[in-house]
Amino acid sequence: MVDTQQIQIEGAVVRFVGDSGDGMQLTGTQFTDTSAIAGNDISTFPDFPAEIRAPAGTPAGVSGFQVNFAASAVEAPGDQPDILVAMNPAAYKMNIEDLKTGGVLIVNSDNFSDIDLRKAGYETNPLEDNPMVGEKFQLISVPMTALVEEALKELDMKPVHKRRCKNFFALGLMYWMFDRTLEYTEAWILKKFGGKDVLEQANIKALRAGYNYGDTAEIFTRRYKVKSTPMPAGTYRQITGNSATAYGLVAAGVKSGLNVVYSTYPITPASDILHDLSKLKNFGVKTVQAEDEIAACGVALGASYGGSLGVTASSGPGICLKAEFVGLAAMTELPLVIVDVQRGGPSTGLPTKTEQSDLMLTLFGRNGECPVPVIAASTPVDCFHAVLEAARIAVEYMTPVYFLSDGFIANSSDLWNVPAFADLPGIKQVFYTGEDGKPYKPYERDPETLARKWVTPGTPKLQNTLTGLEKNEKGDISYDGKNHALMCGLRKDKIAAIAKSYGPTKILGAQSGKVLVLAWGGTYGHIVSAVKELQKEGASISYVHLRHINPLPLDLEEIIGNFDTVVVPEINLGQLVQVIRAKYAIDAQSVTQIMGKPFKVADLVTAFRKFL
Amino acid sequence: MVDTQQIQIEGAVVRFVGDSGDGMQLTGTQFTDTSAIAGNDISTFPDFPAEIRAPAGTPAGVSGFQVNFAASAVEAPGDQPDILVAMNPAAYKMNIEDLKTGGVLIVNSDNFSDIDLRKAGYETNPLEDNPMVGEKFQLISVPMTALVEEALKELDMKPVHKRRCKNFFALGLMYWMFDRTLEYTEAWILKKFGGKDVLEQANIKALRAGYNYGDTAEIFTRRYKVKSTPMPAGTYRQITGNSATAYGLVAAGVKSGLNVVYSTYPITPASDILHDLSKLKNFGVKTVQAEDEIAACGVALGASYGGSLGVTASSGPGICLKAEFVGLAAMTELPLVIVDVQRGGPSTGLPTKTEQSDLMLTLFGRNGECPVPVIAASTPVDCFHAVLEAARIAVEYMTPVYFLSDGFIANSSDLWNVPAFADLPGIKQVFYTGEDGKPYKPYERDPETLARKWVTPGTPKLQNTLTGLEKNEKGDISYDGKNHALMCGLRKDKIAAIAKSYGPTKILGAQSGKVLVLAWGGTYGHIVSAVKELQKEGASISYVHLRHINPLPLDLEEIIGNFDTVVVPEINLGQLVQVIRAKYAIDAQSVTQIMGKPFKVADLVTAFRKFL
Amino acid sequence: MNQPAPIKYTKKDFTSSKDVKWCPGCGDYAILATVQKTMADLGRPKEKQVVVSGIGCSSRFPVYMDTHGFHTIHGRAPTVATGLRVARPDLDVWMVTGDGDGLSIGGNHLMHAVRRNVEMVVLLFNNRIYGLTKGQYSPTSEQNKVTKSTPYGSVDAPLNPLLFALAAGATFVARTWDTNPRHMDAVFKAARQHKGLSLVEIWQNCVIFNDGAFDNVVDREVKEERLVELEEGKPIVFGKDKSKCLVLDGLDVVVRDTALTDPAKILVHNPRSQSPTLAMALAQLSFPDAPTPMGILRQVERPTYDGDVNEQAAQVLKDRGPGNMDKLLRGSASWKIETDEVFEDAWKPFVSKKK
Amino acid sequence: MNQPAPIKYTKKDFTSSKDVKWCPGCGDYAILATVQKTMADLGRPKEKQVVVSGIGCSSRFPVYMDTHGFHTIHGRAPTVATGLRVARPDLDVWMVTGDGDGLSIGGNHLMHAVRRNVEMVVLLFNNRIYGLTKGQYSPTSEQNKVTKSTPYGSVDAPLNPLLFALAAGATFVARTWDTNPRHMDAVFKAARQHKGLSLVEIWQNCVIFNDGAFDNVVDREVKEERLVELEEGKPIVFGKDKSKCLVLDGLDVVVRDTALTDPAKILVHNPRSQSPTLAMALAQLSFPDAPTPMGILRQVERPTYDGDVNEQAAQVLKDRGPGNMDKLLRGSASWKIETDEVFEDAWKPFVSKKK
Ligand SMILES: Cc1ncc(C[n+]2csc(CCOP(=O)(O)OP(=O)(O)O)c2C)c(N)n1
Ligand SMILES: Cc1ncc(C[n+]2csc(CCOP(=O)(O)OP(=O)(O)O)c2C)c(N)n1
Ligand code: SF4
Ligand code: SF4
Ligand SMILES: [Mg+2]
Ligand SMILES: [Mg+2]
Repeated sequence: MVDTQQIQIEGAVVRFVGDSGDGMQLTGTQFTDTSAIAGNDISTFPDFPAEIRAPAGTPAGVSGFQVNFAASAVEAPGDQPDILVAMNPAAYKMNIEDLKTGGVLIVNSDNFSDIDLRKAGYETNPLEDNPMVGEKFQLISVPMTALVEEALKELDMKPVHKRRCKNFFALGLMYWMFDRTLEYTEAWILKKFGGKDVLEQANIKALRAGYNYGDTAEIFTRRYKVKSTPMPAGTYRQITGNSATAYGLVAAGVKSGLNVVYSTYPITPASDILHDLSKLKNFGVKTVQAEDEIAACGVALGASYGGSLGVTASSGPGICLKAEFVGLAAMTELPLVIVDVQRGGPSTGLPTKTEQSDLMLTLFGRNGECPVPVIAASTPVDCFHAVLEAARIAVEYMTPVYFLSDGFIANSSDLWNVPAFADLPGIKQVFYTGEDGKPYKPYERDPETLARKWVTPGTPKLQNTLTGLEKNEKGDISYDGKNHALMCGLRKDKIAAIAKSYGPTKILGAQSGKVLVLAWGGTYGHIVSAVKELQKEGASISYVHLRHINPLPLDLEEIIGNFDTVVVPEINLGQLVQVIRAKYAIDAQSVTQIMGKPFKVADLVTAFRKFL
Repeated sequence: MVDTQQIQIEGAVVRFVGDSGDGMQLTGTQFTDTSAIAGNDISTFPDFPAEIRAPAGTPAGVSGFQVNFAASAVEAPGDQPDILVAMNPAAYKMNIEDLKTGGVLIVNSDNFSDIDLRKAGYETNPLEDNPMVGEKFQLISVPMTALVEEALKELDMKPVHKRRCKNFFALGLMYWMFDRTLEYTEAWILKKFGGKDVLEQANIKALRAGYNYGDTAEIFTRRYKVKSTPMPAGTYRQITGNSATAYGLVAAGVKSGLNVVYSTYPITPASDILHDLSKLKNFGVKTVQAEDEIAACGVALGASYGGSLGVTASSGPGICLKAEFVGLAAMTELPLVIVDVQRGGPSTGLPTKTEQSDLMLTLFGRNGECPVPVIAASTPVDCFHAVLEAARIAVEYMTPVYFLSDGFIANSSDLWNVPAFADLPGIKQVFYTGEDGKPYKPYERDPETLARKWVTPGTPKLQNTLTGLEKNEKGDISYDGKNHALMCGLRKDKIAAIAKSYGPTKILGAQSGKVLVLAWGGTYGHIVSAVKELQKEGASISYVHLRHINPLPLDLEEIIGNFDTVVVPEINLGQLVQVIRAKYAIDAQSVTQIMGKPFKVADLVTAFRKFL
Repeated sequence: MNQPAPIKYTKKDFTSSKDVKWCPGCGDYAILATVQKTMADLGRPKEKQVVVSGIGCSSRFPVYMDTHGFHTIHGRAPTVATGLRVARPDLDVWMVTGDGDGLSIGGNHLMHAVRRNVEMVVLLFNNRIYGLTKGQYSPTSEQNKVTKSTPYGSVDAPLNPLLFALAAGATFVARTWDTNPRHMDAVFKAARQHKGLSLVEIWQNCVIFNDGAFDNVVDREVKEERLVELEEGKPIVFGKDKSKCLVLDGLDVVVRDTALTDPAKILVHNPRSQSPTLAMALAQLSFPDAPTPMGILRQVERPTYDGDVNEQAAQVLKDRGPGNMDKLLRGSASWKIETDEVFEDAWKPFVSKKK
Repeated sequence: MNQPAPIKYTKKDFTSSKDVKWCPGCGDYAILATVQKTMADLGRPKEKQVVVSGIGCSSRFPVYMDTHGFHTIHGRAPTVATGLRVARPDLDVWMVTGDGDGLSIGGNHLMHAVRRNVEMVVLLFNNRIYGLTKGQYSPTSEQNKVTKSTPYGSVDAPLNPLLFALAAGATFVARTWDTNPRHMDAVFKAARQHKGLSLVEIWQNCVIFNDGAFDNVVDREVKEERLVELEEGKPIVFGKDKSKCLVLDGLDVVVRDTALTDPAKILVHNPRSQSPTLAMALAQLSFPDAPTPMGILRQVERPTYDGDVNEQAAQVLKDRGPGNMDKLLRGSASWKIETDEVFEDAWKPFVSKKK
């Protein structure tokens, strides 16, 4: 009998990989939920192909889900898995290089037949005669298909359907390995099938079979225990960035007292926000699936004109199409939130991969002098708060606002200590109806915010026509040069004035020193991990993560002045760095990677070290 | 009898202003042609309302044409007119402030009736009891309508048609004033009407009546003579920027041996390029008026795919719409020229006014990392050469290229010493047909230019499918991260490599010193005048005018390093200045004006002086 | 829904203070005057009238109306109007567009608005030319037209706006012309009272760039013979003394001598038939083969998109009750932690993930 | 133009080396195989076959063909195809699009390509769903459809792609379905041989997001009664033993018992009639009221845009002779200066205005 050691560890990174049809996303999500409920902090990274179902068994069809869970704060899904669960040779091929030295590889050995190998492009079985096995990693081969068939032999199901349960077997095995209960997943299965399907039993049986296999098979030399994380009291859940964005928009509607009209055209990776919101019609949300992105933006703007909070969303190619309408929104000074869930570009690019390469597009991609605020979310949970902030600015300053998310945080999840709704910041909103009896001037401005008044159609006596042509304070079309200069200046000043409403910029680390890392968007988790690692080493490095990219915080200039070097890491070829260089005329340094995935913490550490 | 003095002057600025229906554009053009043929250098500035025909007699309907002509080099149409010819009170009202102190105002006094005054918003006649008359300017009132009616009394025409000839009367009067012959305009009238219309006689009679009125009316105390300009031998003509752009494109087609497919959707101020090109089908040019700007770009790209030189054009709002297609062109590395004749923005903005505010849009207005060359023309004539350069880069580097013009240079004209076609630079173009017998890789690159090979459909054996998805060198779709990084880098390097093909940057003035003025686009004429003025005073100021904005010239960094301050004047709120600051991390200074019109030379002189 | 009693207005109540800037003689003036009269007669609250337009000479329309208005961007007015109706089903939306704005750049949006039957009146000013950009041919220009952009004649075949709308499932389709205020007014009123999208093509003369484009049909001298005013339930007859009529020949609508035709065979106009085939056949008629039909070609009922969107939202609200934000945020898979411990190293720039 | 003798090809000659990445069981496979066969049979030079597509599952099509191809951007394939035909009338252009790509975002471009009659074969893969974006409803989805984006059912009425094309002036309109390679092949061949734009709607099953969408008509069990294959010049009969037929009732096409119907009254299919009304009436037929017509609804001749553009260019060239660049640059109003003096202060950064 093999002795199974139980080892106490701080945390681990597990990656499930298999064919698109193998249910890896589901498996990963269940494993994550259970870990979170067991009291770990978590961060996940799903990664799937652009095709709906690429040919089964081929490298193009590999789908993966990685989770990092630990007894201390987890900021990123982890660079390299400690444990890799590979359901077929193609999945093995595409992921084995990432496995940490000394890690564990678990494979479904039943899927390594000649035909499977050939689909993955192997002539021979890479698990056999592989010097890495044992040296670089430990291999555990499990004939999962056969074991599942055996476990389900009593059930009246087609063999092909039985075999589909093998992901639950793998999940059960991992639960055993990390000493988890099956409770949560079993409850989930029961809820999903409601006793109506033989699949309910099959999945539960497969799950238990996997767990029991771990207990009895005597091939596992180690078992792990991750302590529960010390956490502040509260209600916890997991949430993806896209769901957080959806909920943030719902919250913005309720906080501002406005209906939300969410109008969009499907596109990866933004569509899930629509899917979420379309269910929430009892929260004052209306959703419109328009004929294209231009229409989607027009519908949202029409709704804002009517006194709702118009929101539109897309990803790169679709964001291009909205530019002209965003210009009209800026010119007519109506609130509008434009969500850009960034993906790999240019053009159609890498639709399911992440990138931060639409920053310049959102800052500058319109004709004329047309400044528009740009807000970026930093983590899945932050999508909620950042989009609420975007809506606040849109409504309080009467302006379109870009909200930037990205494919990574959109699909990843982290743990959320759910705030009480009442504790969230409010959004001030007033419709003007002429109550002060003064002659109405559509472009008269609030002296503080420089926002114009919001008058909706239906308001008696205040009839006026909005137009994208230049006009004067009274709303009359004007081709006068001086008026144009005045209006361009006022529109610019209004956007600049938004910065006065921010709180002070937070700095992680010392207030001055050698290196300031300045970043934005979904790279937060990886960067914060890297910076902390260097800080632990005693390096003179501090970190500012920007939520507001336009306008930049007023105190940023001073902060920057306190450091020798500003380093700007981004998943692109250097965009924010250009903005910083242009704004402060400093020689800010760029650190970039553009591979359709998040940074690796280790790479960042190496990159930052060069400036220290 | 009044003594008429003939005064020899260096040059003059004349502005004709009247109602949109008064034919001021025609009058100005004729006057310009005659001045040019008489041997003067010229520069013009037409300025007309956005409405087709705003209500007659109102300020909104005023149309103007200004010409600067002189015995020495003329670079800009002049800040202020020496002579203002105003056909009605509205025209007077909108222009009188511009008249130079000591200038001459000539009005059609028959158009200053009560009703005319009221249309212009006057209660009383501003010419009467006006202290400025005599003090600030000299007023010459001419009852033009009555005089024209009298001159045409023998002709069998409706009175309303007779009155329409009054612009020719005004023109004749100005010919007298500047001692010009009527020859050119008479020939033009004869050619235009070909003897077929009573209008031919009427216009000639009105023209002569105006001339003779000057001779006999005894109210003119001065007459001017502008010497002819010493000019190099050659064939001369006047040309507007839009026509020069059209001809430059035709030239590009012939030089490269490609058909030009010009596909566009009408928009002010770009439409005239289409109007010109649609006549030139015997030059291998095909024109397509598409259903919108997206389609226009798609048609052009489809034509480029087929082996033609695809060209599309628009102005701001329409340029926004092309972004997604430009991304596809960049990704598939096909040649394409996108002409942007900039106008006042944002949104619909000021459609008939000039502005330089699309620079950031063309540099950055696409999703993903998608660098595209940007070329800007500096003068009407330069449109010809610059668009030819844009086409060269598009074809030789297999890339979309933005060509920037603006409303000012598009409609203005200058004098052109027409080059011999054979002397113009060539465009190298080769289609690859597999002649070297090597295995074909669609994204294999020329080691020098990094351009891929151009294979057109119809080429046997080299079948391949282009796509906007990321792909590898072989053209296969690839979601591999390393490949993506490689391809993004190669596309970036290819664009950067274009700078190696430029000649050295020219500097007006010393190679080093206090101030370097760095500018781009249609501001050239005004800036060069201002810089020369300061240089004459002995100021340490030099000037570089950029044709290539992306990539910037390689020697620019060194040049900039030789000056204390870089000053960037633009008709926007500061765009190139941001690019320069970001690129060189220097505190470049911005000088801007955004009033829908060109700079005034005097304002520039004042602005530059602050940095000296 | 019951309309409240009409309010007493005059045309002037709908006239804005802005100077009208169309060319003298432009057909747009008569349309403007008629719409102002129509609105006054209908007596619906003026603050609830909203005119949404794109870009073009015609699209300047809302600027001249003393109603709420939105002069948007080229071709996109149907989208803004749709958003407005989704947000505000209490407003009367009028959309103004041109043959370029509505059928060239904006064709797709118009088609989808028609398909969705979004409640609004669409006034399509068809002058068969691009006016504002100074005279290029449009999608309704006749083939071989010489314009600024087609010096050798255009080569595209024109689009039939009514057939286009009918194929997209239009519930109200009509045609009228700028020199007949009485006819325009009647059509506009019927269009406004229709529940759904009412598409009205208005033949509009551009005096500057396409003068007399419709004279061969609407000119006083010829119109009796060349156009026919459709009236519901009436036999379709026209010409001097109604001497001509329309009859069916298979699926073709053809012209016959009234005197020589069995009265029972004369086509009776029925805009309310469920099938759009008759309307489609009529929409294809034109000079010189047949008279141009004017009036309402089709008028049927079908649910509206804006109505259904709002009804569905109301239904969900009724079924599930008003949403509870705290419940939503917690979701279906949350758990509580009671002890209160804090990470040492918890640092977030904006909000704390864990307080 | 005479086509040269066909070249001998097999299906394999049109099969690219790329792995096909559609879901197992997707209807796209059968369409791909058929198009490859059709091209092989037609024997036109393979390097002259160009497949242009937009974005969608269907639009991956050109990647799998061993022809030239351009997988462009969403909805815009008709524009690229038009440009290609204008530039290269020697190429055979095939355009592949989906119900979302072609009728949602791309509806306007498709309409204008149809109106212009640009010579190409348009294969519209209609699966009544957005496949690639994982299952949202499309403009051809039936009303009340529950999808990812419409959990309470969609509210828009679907568009009829054939009616849409006919109203835009289509010269060739047909429908076929993915499980009948023989029918597809015949329709594709006719489409390719037509001079002008041939629009072919293909009912295509999306096994993942809309499985069985067309089963109520095309399923082996029911299709005899629920679809009718149109044949030129033949009476339109269907059902078991051809027991049912279509007849005209006024302008409506209705179903009758063949046995009880005067054979002379049975509608004879004529896709070549000048008027599109019959085709429009047929295009409106659908289950459950009538059988769904399959095959060629309309096939008529009309000049093509690309043909005319090129012909006009050729004509101008013939009339005016090849353009002379020097003459063009000099223009009609130039003058010569013979003396050669130079400004002292002439400075231009790029080219000298005066040498
Ligand atoms: C995006 C965009 N493209 C082009 C234009 C230029 N443009 C303005 S109006 C117009 C066409 C006008 O034609 P139509 O809609 O028929 O209106 P009309 O002026 O004839 O009433 C065009 C092309 C624009 N303003 N915006
Ligand atoms: C500009 C743009 N908008 C949206 C998308 C996302 N998108 C890709 S395919 C598609 C719809 C696909 O539906 P359909 O055309 O019916 O093709 P199918 O996948 O069903 O074959 C969408 C919305 C995109 N790629 N580009
Ligand atoms: S150009 Fe034509 S349509 Fe426009 S205002 Fe003038 S007459 Fe009317
Ligand atoms: S999602 Fe549907 S349409 Fe797309 S490949 Fe799969 S089955 Fe075919
Ligand atoms: Mg028009
Ligand atoms: Mg589809």
